[in-house]
Parts: sequence; C-alpha cells; structure tokens
Amino acid sequence: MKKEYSKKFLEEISKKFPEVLIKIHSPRRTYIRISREGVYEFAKFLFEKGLRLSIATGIDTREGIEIIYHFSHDPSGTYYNIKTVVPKDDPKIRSLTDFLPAADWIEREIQELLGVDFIGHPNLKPLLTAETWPQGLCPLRRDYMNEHKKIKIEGLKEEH
Amino acid sequence: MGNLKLLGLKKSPWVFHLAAAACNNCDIEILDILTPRWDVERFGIVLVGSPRHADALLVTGVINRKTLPRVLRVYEQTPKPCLVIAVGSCACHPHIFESSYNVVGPYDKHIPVDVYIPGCPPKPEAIIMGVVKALKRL
Amino acid sequence: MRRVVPIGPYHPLQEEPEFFKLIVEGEKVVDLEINIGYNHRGHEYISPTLTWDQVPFLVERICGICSDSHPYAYVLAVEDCAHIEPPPRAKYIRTIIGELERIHSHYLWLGLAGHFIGYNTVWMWVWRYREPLLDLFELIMGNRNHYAINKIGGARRDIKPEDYPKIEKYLDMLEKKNAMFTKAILDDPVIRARLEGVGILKKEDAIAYAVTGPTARGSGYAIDVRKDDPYDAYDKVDWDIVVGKDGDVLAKAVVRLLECDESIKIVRQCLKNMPDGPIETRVDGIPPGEGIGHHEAPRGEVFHYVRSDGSNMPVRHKVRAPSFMNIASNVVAVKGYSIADATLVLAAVDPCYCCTERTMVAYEDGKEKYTGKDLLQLSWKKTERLRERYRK
Amino acid sequence: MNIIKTLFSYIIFPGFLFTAVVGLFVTWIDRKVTARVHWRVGPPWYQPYADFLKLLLKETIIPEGSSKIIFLLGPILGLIGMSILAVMLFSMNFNPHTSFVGDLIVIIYLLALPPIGVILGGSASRNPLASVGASREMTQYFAYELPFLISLAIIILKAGGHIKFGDIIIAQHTSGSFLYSISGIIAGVVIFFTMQAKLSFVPFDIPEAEQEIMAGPYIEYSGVALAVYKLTRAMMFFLLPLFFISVLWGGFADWWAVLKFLVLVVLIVLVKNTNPRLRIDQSLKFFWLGLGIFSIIGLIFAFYGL
Repeated sequence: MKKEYSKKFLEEISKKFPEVLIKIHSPRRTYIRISREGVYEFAKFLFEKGLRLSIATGIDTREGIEIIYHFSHDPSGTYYNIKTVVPKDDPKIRSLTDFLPAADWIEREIQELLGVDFIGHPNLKPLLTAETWPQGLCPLRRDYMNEHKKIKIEGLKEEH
Repeated sequence: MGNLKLLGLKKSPWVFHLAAAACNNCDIEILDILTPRWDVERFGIVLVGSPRHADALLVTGVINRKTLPRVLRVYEQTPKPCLVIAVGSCACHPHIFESSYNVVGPYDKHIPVDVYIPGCPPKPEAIIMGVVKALKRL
Repeated sequence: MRRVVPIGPYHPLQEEPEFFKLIVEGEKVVDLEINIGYNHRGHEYISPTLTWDQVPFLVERICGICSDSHPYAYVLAVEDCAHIEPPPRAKYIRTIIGELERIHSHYLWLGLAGHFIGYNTVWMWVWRYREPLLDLFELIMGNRNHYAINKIGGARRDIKPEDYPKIEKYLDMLEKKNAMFTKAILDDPVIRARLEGVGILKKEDAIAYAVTGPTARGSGYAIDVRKDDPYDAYDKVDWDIVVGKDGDVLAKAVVRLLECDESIKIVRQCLKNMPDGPIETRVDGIPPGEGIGHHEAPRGEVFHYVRSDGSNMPVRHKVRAPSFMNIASNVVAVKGYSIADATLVLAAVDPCYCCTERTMVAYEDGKEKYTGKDLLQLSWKKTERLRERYRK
Repeated sequence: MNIIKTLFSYIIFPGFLFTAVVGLFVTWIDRKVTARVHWRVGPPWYQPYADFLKLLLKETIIPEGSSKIIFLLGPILGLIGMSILAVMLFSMNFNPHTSFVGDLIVIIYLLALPPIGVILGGSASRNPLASVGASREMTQYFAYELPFLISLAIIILKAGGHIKFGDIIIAQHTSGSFLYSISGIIAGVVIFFTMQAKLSFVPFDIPEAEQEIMAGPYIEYSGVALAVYKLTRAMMFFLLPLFFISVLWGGFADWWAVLKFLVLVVLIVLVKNTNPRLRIDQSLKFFWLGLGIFSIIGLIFAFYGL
C-alpha cells in the first residue's frame, strides 16, 4: 500500500510540475531535481500535501551551491528530496519561512555557513557562529576549507 | 589563619559546573556523582547555582568562539581562591575537534587549570578521584 | 513594564550552555528569544576530514545522551548509499541497544524534570534505577556512555547469550518501577498542578514547526520513524506508538514513561527471537552516491545525509538532531506562561545541544603515575570485575 | 554588672553564638534526613560548620553599580533580628514574668526582619534574576503573613486576650497546651506551613528557586555576606520550631521540648522532600484562600472556646 501511494504521488507531481526530474534511489528515497525559481511553489505544494520538512542541506559543488530540502511523508515513511542549484556568483533563493516556520533556523544556518541569501527571511542573522566571527566568511565553502587546511598544516610545521 | 582557610576549603568544596561546547556526557556524569550510588555530599561537595558561591569550577567540553568570553567572565566572577578542574578529554585537549574552525582550544590556554581528568566521559569514580586529588594538592 | 530575564548561557537549568532571553511583564512571559551556537563545534566541517569508519566516533560525540542514535542514523545512511545489508543478528543487537538507550534517556529526563520543579527526591530515586542500566552498558560494550556499537555493515560487539538473563532481570525490575513512577506522577496533586495545562503546543504548531519525537507525540501528532519507515528489527517486533493529546508538559512526561514500557516490550521480544550468525558483513568501499538514514532517537527523529564520491571520506555529511526542530517550537509553547513555568516548558522538549575524546596522562605530585595505557588497563579491569560480579 | 549580663545574653547565651551553633547543627539534621530520604548517606556532622568557616574566609565581591551599604545591610538585618528573638524566646520561656505588654507584636516584627533583609539585598544587587527573586519574596511574605497573623489571633484569644508572650506560656502551663484543641490544631497547621514558607523550603522556595532564577536574591552574594545569610537561615530554622512550641505546645522549659523540637524539624524536612515547588500564584492562592479561610474557621472555634 505504501508503495502504491508513492507511485501515485510521483505521477501527480510529474503532471503538475512537468519540468522536474525524478530519480528513485530506493523505494523510500526519491530525489527530485528542480530549478531555483520553482522551489518555492513546489515546496508549498508538498507542505500542503502533509509532508514534513525534515531539514535542508547545503553543499558546495562545482556547479554552484546545491540546496536539498528533505521532505518526509510520514504515513508512508518516504523521503522526497528536492534538489536545486544556486550559482555561486549570485547566491540567492526565495525563503520558505512565510508558510513554514520550521525552515527558519536551517535557512539561517545555510546563510552563515555557505553564504546563500534567503530572500524574504524575516531575521537572517547568524545562528551558530560567534559575534566575533568575520561576516561573510563561510566555513563550509570549498575555498575556505582548503585555505583553512593549508593554514593548519603550516601552523603544525612551524610548531615542530 | 592560612591553615584554617585550607581546612574550610578542603572540607567544604562547593562546585560550579561550567560546560563550554561539550557533549552532554561529562555533564551528566557530574550530576550522576550527586545521586545515591556515588553521593559526594558525604565529602561536603555541593553543586551550586551561582559562580559567586563556588570554590571550584568543574569545566567540561572544548571552548568555542562563542563560549570563550562567557567562560572568562564566569572565571572572573568566582571568588578566589578557586580551583579549576578539567573534566573529560575535551577539556584537557580538543583532540578530534582540533581541526574545526570554531574551536579555540583547551581550557588551559585561557584560564589556569589545576587538575585534569581524562576520559570520554570519565567514570564517576575518576571524577571523584580528580576532585580529591585537587584538594590534596592544596 | 517589560524586562528581560536571561536564562543562560550558564544556568543550572541546563547542563549545556544555551541562551534564552525571556521577555517578561511581571512574572508573565510575553516573548522568547533563543540564541544557540554555544555548543557549535563544526561537526559537519570535521566529518569530511575523516574516513568513513572514523565518522561514527565523531558523531557519537555530538551528544552524550543519544550517543547511540547519531552513529545509528549515520550507519543507516551509509548503508542506504552503498546498498549494504547487515546480517540479521547485527540488526537485532542495534535495535536492543537503541531501545535500552531510550530507556536511559527518558529516565534521565524524568529525573531532571523532577529536579527542575524542585522535587529532588524524584531525581534521586529515578537516577537510582537508571544506574544499573549504565552497568549493563558497561557489561556489554565496555563503557557507560559512548558505546561505539554501530558500524557500517553490522555491529561492533556481540551480546553474549550468557548476558541475556541479566538484561531480562533488569527489565523485570524496571517494569515494576516504571509502573510505580507513572502512578506517582499521575496521582500526585501537586505535580499535576505544576505540569497540567502548562506549555501547550497545539497540533497545528507542532506540524508547522515540524517537531518530532515525544514532543510531537505529546501534541497528538503521531509520527514515529520506527513505525513509519521500519529499519533493522523494528518491523519484526510487536509494539505500539504512544500518543498523548493535550500537548502540555504532563502529556510529554506520560508519553515518555509509557514509551519506556514499549521499549521493555521490544527488548524482550528481540532477546527472545535473536538469530545466530555473524554480526558484520564485509564492506569494500562506498560507491559514489548519496544516502539518507533516520533513526527514532529518544528525543525524536535523527536525520543524517551523506554524499560519497567513491573515495574513503564523505564529501558532505549533514546532521540534523531532533532538538534542532524541537527547541525552535519553544517560541510558541512558552508564551503566556509564568517564569516558573517557562523553565519547565523549555526543559520539556528534552533539549540536547551538544560532544568528546579519550585518554591522557594523570599526574600525582608532579610525577607521572598512569600513562594512557595504564588507565586503559585499569578501566578494562573494572569492566572485568563488573562482568564477574554479574556472572555470579 | 548588669550591662555585662545583658551583653552576655545577647552575644553568647542564648543570643547570637548559642543560636548560631545550634542552628547550624539543625541544618545538619536537615541535610542528613534529606539524604536518607534520597537513599543517600549524607554529609558528616561538621559539614555546616566547615561550610560556614569556608565562606567566612572567602573573598566577598560587591557587584559593580550596586548600592554598597544596602547590599551589605541586607544580610545583617536578619542576623540582628534573630539574635534578639533568641534572647526574648529564652527569657520568656524560663521566666515568663519578664514579659511586657505587646511583646508578641515585637516578635512578629523581628520575624519579618530576615525577609526584609533579603528583599533589600536582592533589590540592591542590580541583577535581573535577583530582583525577580526579591519581588517574589515580597509577594510570598504578604501571602503567608495573613494566615499567620490570624492564627496568632487564635492563640491570643485562647490565652485570654493578652498580647503578652509570657501570659500565653503561663496559660498553657495552667490549662494544658493549646495544640490539643480543635482551634489549636488549626492554628498549628497554619503556623507549620508558614514556618515552611518563612524558611523558604520546598514547596515554598519560590524566591530562591535554583532551577528558575538560580539563587534569586542571593545570586550576587559571596564570602562573608553569603555566610551571614546562611547563618540567619540556620538560626531561623532553630528558632521557628521553638516559637511554635512556645505558643502552641506548652513552652520549652522542660526536657520534653527536645523531643517536640526534633519531631517538628523532621516533619518540616519531610514535607520539604515530598513536594515539588509551587508557582508564585499557586502559593498565593494556597495561603490566602486555603489557609486564610481555614484559619478564620479556627478563629470562630476559638471564639466559642473549642
């Protein structure tokens, strides 16, 4: 029964949002790729269908910053993951907070760790890092990670 | 006079529990030593709610950028003489967290530490032993 | 007149640093500002610098109380990514430890909740019955906390058949005590006066804030990963979801207590049906791809996402602890209650903000007394003594 | 000679020193019984003395920006009140004829000094949590004072309308303890709960709730000032049961009083350990509606001589 629901649901999605790309990883894990502009409407659709936003992940990849919204459909235990890519030279995306308060903290976190601006977020302050942390320095970006590693290694060399 | 002071301190160490960025374990084990199995009140050790009342600080976890000013402030607020006891491996050295961008090092870089209790988390016996050792050193 | 009452970052209410600003009028809370980050150690940054097999030790140290849940979810995520099927015995072992951890965590919360309302007798009594469970952990895994039982493709340690009766014996004792505590909490008029109707989180709010675990179930939002997306042995045992309806602190407390009964049931069935066989499979590298694992921790759903590029380290590892969602819901739950209630409401979601590493050198009178190795041996000796005492 | 005698009675026996030493011992009884209820062993007998000694020798920090004189006056006020109270209680029990008209009212005001000290000190600390604690202390004081005064009125009625402490004791010597009558029991229950609240013990430790507002008014105190607070609390713990025994249970001029005293102390500790803390509004309701009405019923009984 659970499997049938998933199949029907995916059919509904592809009818309503023809531009999405669906990849089924395993029976309970589905990845859906969508453009940056379409995320807001699609997420709203999922939320109205009773899906729960588990979390969003931000990843620094070659094509840009990839954001994955993990939506869980609890009655069938299925994860629908919406993937979208935000280019690095224009890191902006529309915020989901106006209908989904659960997205509040995670958007703040992605903003400070990866430097993506969420347009329409009411309170886009840093969530985790200290007041003394330099603004605009994003620790989960590749360039920072590589730089930081280099500094560490040089520091260790000096110590020894 | 000096001896009297030491005697008072030895027989009645009030501790304030100060957790920087710790996982809960050391903190829970510290609370655990108050419960019936270990019962440190036998030695006069009491956990107090305000650093102003404390004689010893039990510190846990690594210090991150956000907690550092708070840790320093709590240390300043504690009336001297006060002991600082680092509970758990994190408090002794950041180890696994050393490569992180947000960790600014162990306690002894920032405040003087008297006793180190290693372990992840240290067993309650080890914590009690550490406190006793700290008192013996006085 | 509006005033700000700060709770934290160092406050006896929480063991961990956490900063709440209660904006109060007289004794009534009108707004809440949550400031987290005092515990931020950058796990997601460190994780890609470690190999696949080292990460469980790191994520174990995210939180000391759910130190089984995080590695559990991580292992499930990696197994999902690489399509690994662990052997049945390993599945049962993981389930048993997961459930025992739930009991330990709920008891810990119950004791602290008693402490928060100034009822230290409850704290002492509950923790007294939690202590033998920690001994059991030490018996099975060699450490009171940070068990390190989960491993990609299986379990790290076996539960020996001669240890089954000890677990059974403990469960028998606990079942009686749990009934006693449930009755005591439901019958005591003063406890009821403090907990009932306080900190109500409505179902709509619970859904909007996407809370999980007992916080959600207390509000009548029946979600439980163990039922919805069963993993390991959870679909092979018979148990029920406990759902409250009022969403107040009392409902959350009762949900936790009754859940302990369900956990006892699950562990008993697992022990009875435990299959023989190996406890791990061979894993040859993780292929490129991505995986999601989620586990119902004592506080709610733990969610881990990993991405692999085929190398020996993860490219990205996202961790979402249940408290990340649950704490945010305090903003609605706490409004309109008094300061005295606020502390209780803030604690009712069983917040967990937190992680650690092992063994240095101990000194006595300036001389090195124990080296790391000695300490390790001392610790082993104690575990052995404990095992002997229990075997008698 | 008379001055020396007076000074002796205020400073050494039964005034400050004696009350302090015995009071600290009573807090040990409290801690030991609490520990036994918790299935623990508890501290050794010298623990309160060691605590006190240590606090005396520690640094006293005065918070920046607070009013220094009021901050330090707070603890001393209660201490003075308790020392005088000790002298009065002892002299009137062993020599009821030294009593003067209206001394019961003096005692009521002496008992009010420690809370006033706490309120003053807490408000002077310039800490938001301390001021919340001070305002709670004030609310709580007004809450328990009403039933307390009504039940004292019961006692005055029973003693024949004299507001003289000595007469209350003499009346009990001649016609038996007041506690053994309906109105006496009612007054006893009310005064018992008031004692619990005056001592700020659970369920009425709202002003200094450690888990909510840390130590409330005491949060900024350290060293000697904190020691004085603790000592005042200890002396109160010794004197309040004595006050209870004097006004209701036949005075303490005989050896039975020791037993009565221990029974009261253990009862207080047991109530403390078998209840969670109330909220301030619940406490107000309990004292005004619950005990207030209860004590008025007692007053009616007393009026009819029951």
